[in-house]
Amino acid sequence: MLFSEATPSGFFFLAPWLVFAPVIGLLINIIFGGRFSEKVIGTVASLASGASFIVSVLLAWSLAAGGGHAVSVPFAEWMHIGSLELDWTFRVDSLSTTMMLVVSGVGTLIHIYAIGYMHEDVRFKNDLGRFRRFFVFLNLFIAAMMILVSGDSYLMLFVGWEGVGLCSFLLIGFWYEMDTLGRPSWANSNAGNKAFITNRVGDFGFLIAGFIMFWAFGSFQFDEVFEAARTVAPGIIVAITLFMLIGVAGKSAQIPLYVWLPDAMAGPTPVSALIHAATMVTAGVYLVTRSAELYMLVPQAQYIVAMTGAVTALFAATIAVGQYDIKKVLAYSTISQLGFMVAAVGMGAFVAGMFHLVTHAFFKALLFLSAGSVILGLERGHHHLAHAQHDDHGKGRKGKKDSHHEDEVFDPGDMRNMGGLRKTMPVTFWLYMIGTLALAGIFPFAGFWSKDEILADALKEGFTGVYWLLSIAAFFTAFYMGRQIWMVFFGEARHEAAAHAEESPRVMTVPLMVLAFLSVVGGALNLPGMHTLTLWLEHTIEVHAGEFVMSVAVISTLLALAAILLSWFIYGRDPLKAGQPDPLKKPLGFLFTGMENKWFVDEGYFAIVIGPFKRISQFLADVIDWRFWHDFVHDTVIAGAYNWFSNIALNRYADQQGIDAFANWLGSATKSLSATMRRVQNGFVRSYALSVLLGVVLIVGYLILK
Amino acid sequence: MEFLLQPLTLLTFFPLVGVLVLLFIPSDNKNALRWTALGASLVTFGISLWVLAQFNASNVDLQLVARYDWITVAGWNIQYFLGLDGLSILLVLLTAFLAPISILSTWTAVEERVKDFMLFFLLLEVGMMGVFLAQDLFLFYIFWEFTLVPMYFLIGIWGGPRRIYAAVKFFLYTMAGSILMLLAILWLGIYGQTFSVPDLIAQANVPANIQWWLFLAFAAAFAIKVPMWPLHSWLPDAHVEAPTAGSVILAGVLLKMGTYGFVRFNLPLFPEASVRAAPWIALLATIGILYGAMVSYAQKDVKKLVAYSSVSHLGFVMLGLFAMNEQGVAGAILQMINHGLSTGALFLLVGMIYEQTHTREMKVYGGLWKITPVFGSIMLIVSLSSMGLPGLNGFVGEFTILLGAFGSKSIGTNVYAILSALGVIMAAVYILYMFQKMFLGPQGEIVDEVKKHGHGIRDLNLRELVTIVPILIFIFWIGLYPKPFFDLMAPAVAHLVGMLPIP
Amino acid sequence: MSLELIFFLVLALASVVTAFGMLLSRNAIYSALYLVMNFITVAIFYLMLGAPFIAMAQITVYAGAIMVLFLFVIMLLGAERLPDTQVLPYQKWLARVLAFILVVETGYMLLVRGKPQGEIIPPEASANMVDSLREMGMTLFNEYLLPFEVTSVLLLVAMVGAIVLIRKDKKVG
Amino acid sequence: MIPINYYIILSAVLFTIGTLGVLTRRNALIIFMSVELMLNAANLAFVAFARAREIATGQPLFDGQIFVFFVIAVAAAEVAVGLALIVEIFKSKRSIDVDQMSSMKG
Repeated sequence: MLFSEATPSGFFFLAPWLVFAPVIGLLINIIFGGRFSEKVIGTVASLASGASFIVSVLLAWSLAAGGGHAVSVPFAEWMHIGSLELDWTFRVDSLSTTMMLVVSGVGTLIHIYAIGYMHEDVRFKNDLGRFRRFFVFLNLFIAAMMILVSGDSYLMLFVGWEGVGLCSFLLIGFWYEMDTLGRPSWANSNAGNKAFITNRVGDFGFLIAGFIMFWAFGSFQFDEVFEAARTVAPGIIVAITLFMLIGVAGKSAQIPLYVWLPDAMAGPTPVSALIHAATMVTAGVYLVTRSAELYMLVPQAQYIVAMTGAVTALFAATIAVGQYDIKKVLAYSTISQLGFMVAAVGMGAFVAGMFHLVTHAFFKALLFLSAGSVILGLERGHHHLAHAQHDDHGKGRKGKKDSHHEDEVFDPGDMRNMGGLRKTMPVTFWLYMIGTLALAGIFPFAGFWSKDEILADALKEGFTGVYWLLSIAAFFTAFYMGRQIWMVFFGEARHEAAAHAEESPRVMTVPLMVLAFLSVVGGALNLPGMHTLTLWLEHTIEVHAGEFVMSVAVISTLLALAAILLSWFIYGRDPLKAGQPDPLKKPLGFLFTGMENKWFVDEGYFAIVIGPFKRISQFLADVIDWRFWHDFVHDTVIAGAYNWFSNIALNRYADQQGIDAFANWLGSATKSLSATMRRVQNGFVRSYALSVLLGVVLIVGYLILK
Repeated sequence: MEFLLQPLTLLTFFPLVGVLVLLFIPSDNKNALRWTALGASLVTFGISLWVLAQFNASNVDLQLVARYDWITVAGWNIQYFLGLDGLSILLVLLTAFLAPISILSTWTAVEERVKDFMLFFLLLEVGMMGVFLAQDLFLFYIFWEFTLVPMYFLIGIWGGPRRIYAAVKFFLYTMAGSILMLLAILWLGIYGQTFSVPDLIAQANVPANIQWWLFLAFAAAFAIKVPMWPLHSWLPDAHVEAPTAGSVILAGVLLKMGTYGFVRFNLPLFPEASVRAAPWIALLATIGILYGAMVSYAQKDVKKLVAYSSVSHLGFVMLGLFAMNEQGVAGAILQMINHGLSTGALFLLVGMIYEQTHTREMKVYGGLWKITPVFGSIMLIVSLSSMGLPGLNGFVGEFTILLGAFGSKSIGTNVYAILSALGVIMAAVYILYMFQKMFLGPQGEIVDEVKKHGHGIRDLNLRELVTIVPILIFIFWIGLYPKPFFDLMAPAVAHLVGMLPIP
Repeated sequence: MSLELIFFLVLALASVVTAFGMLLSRNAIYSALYLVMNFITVAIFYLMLGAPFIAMAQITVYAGAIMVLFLFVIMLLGAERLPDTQVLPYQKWLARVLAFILVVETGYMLLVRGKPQGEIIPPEASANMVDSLREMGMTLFNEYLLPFEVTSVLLLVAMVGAIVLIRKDKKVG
Repeated sequence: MIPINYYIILSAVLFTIGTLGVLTRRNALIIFMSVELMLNAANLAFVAFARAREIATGQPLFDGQIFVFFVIAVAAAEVAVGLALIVEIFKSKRSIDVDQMSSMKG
C-alpha cells in the first residue's frame, strides 16, 4: 500500500520522500561511493538532503494553500496486534513542516559546508576513506530526523528519536580511535557511548510514558491521544508528561541528563552544528510542543518542565563562562539555550519556544560552523608551521611526516592558543560576530526577538521565578560570548599557529553567509504585530500571540550590553597573554574552579552511578555468578555431593558396616568363581552360543516343571 | 508413500536423506561432505517454505496434520502426531533458516572429522524440527531428548578446551529437568487416556492442585532450557566451549525450545496454574533481564558476554509470555525469532573473527572497524538489533513485550515492566561496551599479533557475507515491516490468550 | 491315520534326515546339497500350509540363489574338508546332550502337556491361488509398505557392504 | 487333518539340528548353513501358525507369510555379507575354522 489514494490534493503524497531521499542518497554512497571522488560523494549527499528540503517546501506550500489543516499520509502498516495498531504514517501540519524546513534547510547548508570541512579534516587525520562514511552518517541522520518530525504517532516519533541518537553516537565517535587532539585514545568513542547511553536513559522515560499512554488511551496516534486525554484522570497525564520529561531531558540535554552534550563535541564540527546545536537536540522541545495538549491539562507538570529548563539555562551558562575550548563554550551555550526553549514550552509559550528553536538553529549553526572554520584555520596554520620547521630540519627525516604530533600536542580548539584572528580570518570574524550578537540577543538580530518573546511570555504567564532565572542566564550568555570574541579574535596571537591561521575556502564560507543572513533577519518570522509564526502554528496547537513588552525588551537588551561591556573590561581592554591564567580566576576563586570543572557533575555521576554500576556488575559476574553460583554451588556442592555420595557413601560407609561381611564373602567367592569361569570365558564365540543353549534348556525345563 | 509425503514428515526427516548420502561419501572428501550437508539443509529450508505456502494463518487449529497410531498398548495411546499452527510456524522457519547458515559457517572452521560433524548437525536438525512439530507429548519428549545427543557431541568433540565439562554439564542439566517433565507427561497420558496435546487441551479436566505440580514439572524442564535465572549456569559454559555453528544453533534454536515449551504446553495445558504462576515467572524474568545485562557487562570474554546477554533477552521473552495478552505473547514469539537472528548473527560474527585471531579476550581487540569496515558495519547493525534499536527487529519484539507486560492483568503490576525497561538501557551499556572494545578505539594488540603470523586481519570474504547477509535482510525486514510475521501468528495467539482464565 | 498325515510324516522324516545329513557330512559340498533337499521339503510343507508364494520364494531364493552362492564360495575357497580336531571336545558332547534335552522338552510340552491348538487343513485343490496371491500382494504393498521399503534399503546396504568387504582397494575404510 | 503341534515339533527339531550344527561344526560355512536351517525352522512355525489362524477365523491372513517373506529377504542380505566376511577372513587366515578365529580372546 504505497501511497494511499486517500491523501488530499497537493504535494502531500511526497511526504515519504522526506525520508526516502536521504536514504537513497546514503545507499548510493554506500554502494557506489567507493568509486566516487570526494566531490561526487558530497554532492550526492547534499542533493539528497536538498531533495528533502524541496519536499519540505512543497509540503509547506501545499499546507498553506490548503488552509493549514493537518494531513496524515499513511504509508504502511507497522505493528498490528490485538488492540495495538501502529502504522507508518506521516503527518504534515504546520508544526511538523516548520521542523522539516529547519532540519532539511540547515541540514543541507551543513552538508555543503561539510564537503569543504571534511576534505581537510580527513587529511589532517590521515584517513581519506572516512569521507564517504561521514556523508553516509549525515544522510542517515537527516532521514532519522525526518522520521522524528514527520511521524504521526508517538511511536514513530520514537523511532526517529532513537535513530538520531544512533547517528549522534556514530558521528560523535567518528574519529573513534583518537581523542579530540588526534592522539590514540578511547576518548572519542567513550563520548559516543556516553551520548548513546544517556540518551537511552531518556528513552526509557519516553517508553514508559508511551506505555502509560497506550493503556490509558489505547493509542499512540497524536489526535487520538489528545482526544482521549480530556477524559482521563489528571494523575495519569501528570505521569505521562513527567516520564516524557525524562526523555526530553535526555535528548535536549537538560538537567540532569545534559552531561553527554559537552562530550559530544568530540565529533567533527559540522556534526556539532547540525546535530548537537541546530536539530537533534531540539527534538525534546518539539516533543513538548507536540504534546502541548497534554501539558496544558496539567499545570503542575508544566511548572516542573519550565523550572527544569530555566535552571538548566542558568546552570549551563555559568559553566560556559569557565570553558577554554571554543566548542565547549558553544556546547554549554547550546544547553543553556535549550533550557530557554524548554522553559518556554513548559510555560505554555509554545510559539516562543518554537521561534527560539528556529532562530537558534540559524545562529548556533552559524557559530559552530564558524568555530569549525576557526579550528581548521588554526590547523592550517599549525601544519604550515610544522612543514616549515620540517624543511628546516633537513631532508633526512622525510619518512616521519607526522613527527610534530609527537613533539608537541597542539589543541586547535583551545581559545588560549588563539587571539588576533580578526586579521587573519576576517570573513570568519564577521560571521562569528553576527552569530554572537544574535545569540546575545542584541537588537535587531534574530535572537533578540525570540528570546524577548520567551521572557515576555514568562512574565505574562506568571512564571516570575523563571523570568529571573532566564534573565540572569541571558546576562551570562552575553558575557561568555563577549569573552569568546575578545579571546579569539582580538588581542595578539598567543600561539604561532594562530599567527599563521588561514581563511577557509568558499565552499565553507558561503553556507555560513546564508546562515548569517538568516541570523540577522530570522526575527522577521514572528515580529511583534505580524505574528507570522504564531498564525502558522495556530493551525496545529492552541496558541496565543505573544505580546511585545517594551520594558522586558529594554531590560534584556541593557543586560546583554552590560555583559558585553563587562567582558570587554575583563578580556578586551587588556588582552590575555600566552600562558596567563584567566583573569576571572583570582577574583572568583572557588566559584571559577567550579565553572572550569563543570561543577564536578561528571565526577559526581561517576561516583554515584557509573562507578557503583561497574562495581556491582563486576561483583555479580565474578563473585555471585561465577565463583558462588557456577563454581561453588554447581561444581562444588552439587557435583561434589554427587561424587561424595557415590564414592564415599556407597563405597566406604555402607561397605564397612552391614554389607561389609557379605561383600567380603562375595568378593572371595567371585574370585574363585571367576577363576573357574575364566576357562569358560575362552573367547570362542561358540562357547557363548552353547551357554545360550544351556539357558534355553534350563528355561524350558523350568516352564515344564513349574 | 502417503506417510512419507506428508509435508511435515518430510520436513522433519528430510535431513536424514542428507545423513544417508553423507554415509557414502568418503570422509576425506571434505568439500563434498560440506556441500551435501548444505544441500540437505537447503532443501529442508525449501520444504519449510513449501509448508509455509500451504499454511493458512487465519486457521487457529493444527494444520498439515500427520497423525498415526504408534504405540497403543495397555491403555497407552501414543501417536505419531505432527502438526503446525501459528505458534510454531515461525520457529520452524527459523530452524530451517539457521541450519544452512550454520553449516556455511563451519566451512573453514571445522576441519577435523567433518563427516561426523555434518552427520550430527543434520541429526540435530531432525530433532529440532520434531520438537517444534510434535503434537503428541510422548513424541515431543523423544525429540526433545534426541536433540541432546548430537548437541552433546558437537560440544564435546569440536568444542574448546573445557568441552567435555561443558558438554556433560549441558547434558545433565537438561536431563535433570526433563525427567520431571517425563513424569508429568506420563501422568497426563495415563490420566487423560491420550498423549495428544490438542485432545488433552480439549479435555481440560486436570484438577487445579495437580495442575500446579504438573505445571512446575514442565516448567522445570523448560526453564532450564530457556534458561531462566537462576538456572542459567550451564549456558555460559556451553556457549563458550561450543563451536561457532553449535553456538548459533544453541542460541538460535535450542534455547527457543524452552520458551516454545511454555507457549505450547504450559499455557494451554495448565491455564489456571499458569495464571497463578505468572507474577512469579515475571519476577524471575525481570531479575534475569537485569542480572543478565549486568553480568554480561562485566565479562571479558566476548562469547561469554553474548551468552549472558541471552539470559537477559530470554527474560524478555518469558515476561511477554506470562503477560498473557496478545501484545505480550505475540511479542514474545517474535522476540524468539529476533533473538535467534540477532544472537545467532553475533555468534557467527564472533566466530568469524575468532577464526582469525584465536582469542575472545576483548581487551586485546580495538579499532577493528578501521581495518575491517564491512565486518565492523555488519557487527554494528547486529549489535544495534540486539539492543533493540527501532527500525531493526529487536525493537519490535522488545517493545511489544514491554507494552504487553505493562498492561498485563496476569502479572498484576507494571513494576516488572518498568524494571525490565531499565534492561533496555543496560542492553545499550553492554552491547556498546562490546562494540567499542572490539571495533572502536585505538588499534588493539591483536592486530599486530595476527600480522606476525600472516597477512593480518582481513575483512569478510564472500562466503562469510553469504552467511550473514540473509540474517541482515530479516533484521531489517522484521524491524521495518513486521506485519507478515505478526499475521502468521496473530490468530493463534489470540486463540491462546482467549483460553486463559485471566482475572 | 489319514493320507495327509502319512504324507506329512514321510516328508517330516525326509526333512529331518536331510537336516542330519547336512549336520553330519564331512564334506561341505554334501552338506550344502543336503540343505538344498531340506529346503525343498520345507517348501512342500509351505504348499501344504496354503502358502504357495512363500514356497516358490523358498525354492528360488533359498534353494536356488543362496545355496548356489554357498556352493560357489565353498569351491572358491576349496574348503570342502577340514581336519576333524576339536579344541574343546567336551563342548561337542555338551551340545549334543543339551540339544537332545531340548528336543525332549519341547516334545513333552507340545505333545503331552500342550493341548492341540488346531488342525491344519491343506488348501482345496480348487482354491483360487491367483486371487490369494493378489490379496497378499495388496497387503504387502499397503499395510507393509514401510517395512518392505526398509528391506530394500537393507538389501542395498548388504550389497554395498559385501562389495566394500571384498574390494581389493583398501585405501578407503 | 494334521495337528499344528506336529508342525511345531518338526520346526523345533529342525531348529535344534541347526543349533547343533552351529555348536559342533568348525567349518564356518557349515555353521552358516546351520543358521539358515534355523531360520527355516522358524519360518515353518510362522507359516504353520498363520495357517492355523486362517482356518480358525475363516479369513485369509497373510501376515505370517509376509513375515516369512521378510525373513527370507533378510537372510539373503545376511548371506551376502556373511559370505563376503568368510571370504575375507579366509584370505587373511587361509582358514575358515572358526576355532582359529579367536583374536577377541580376552
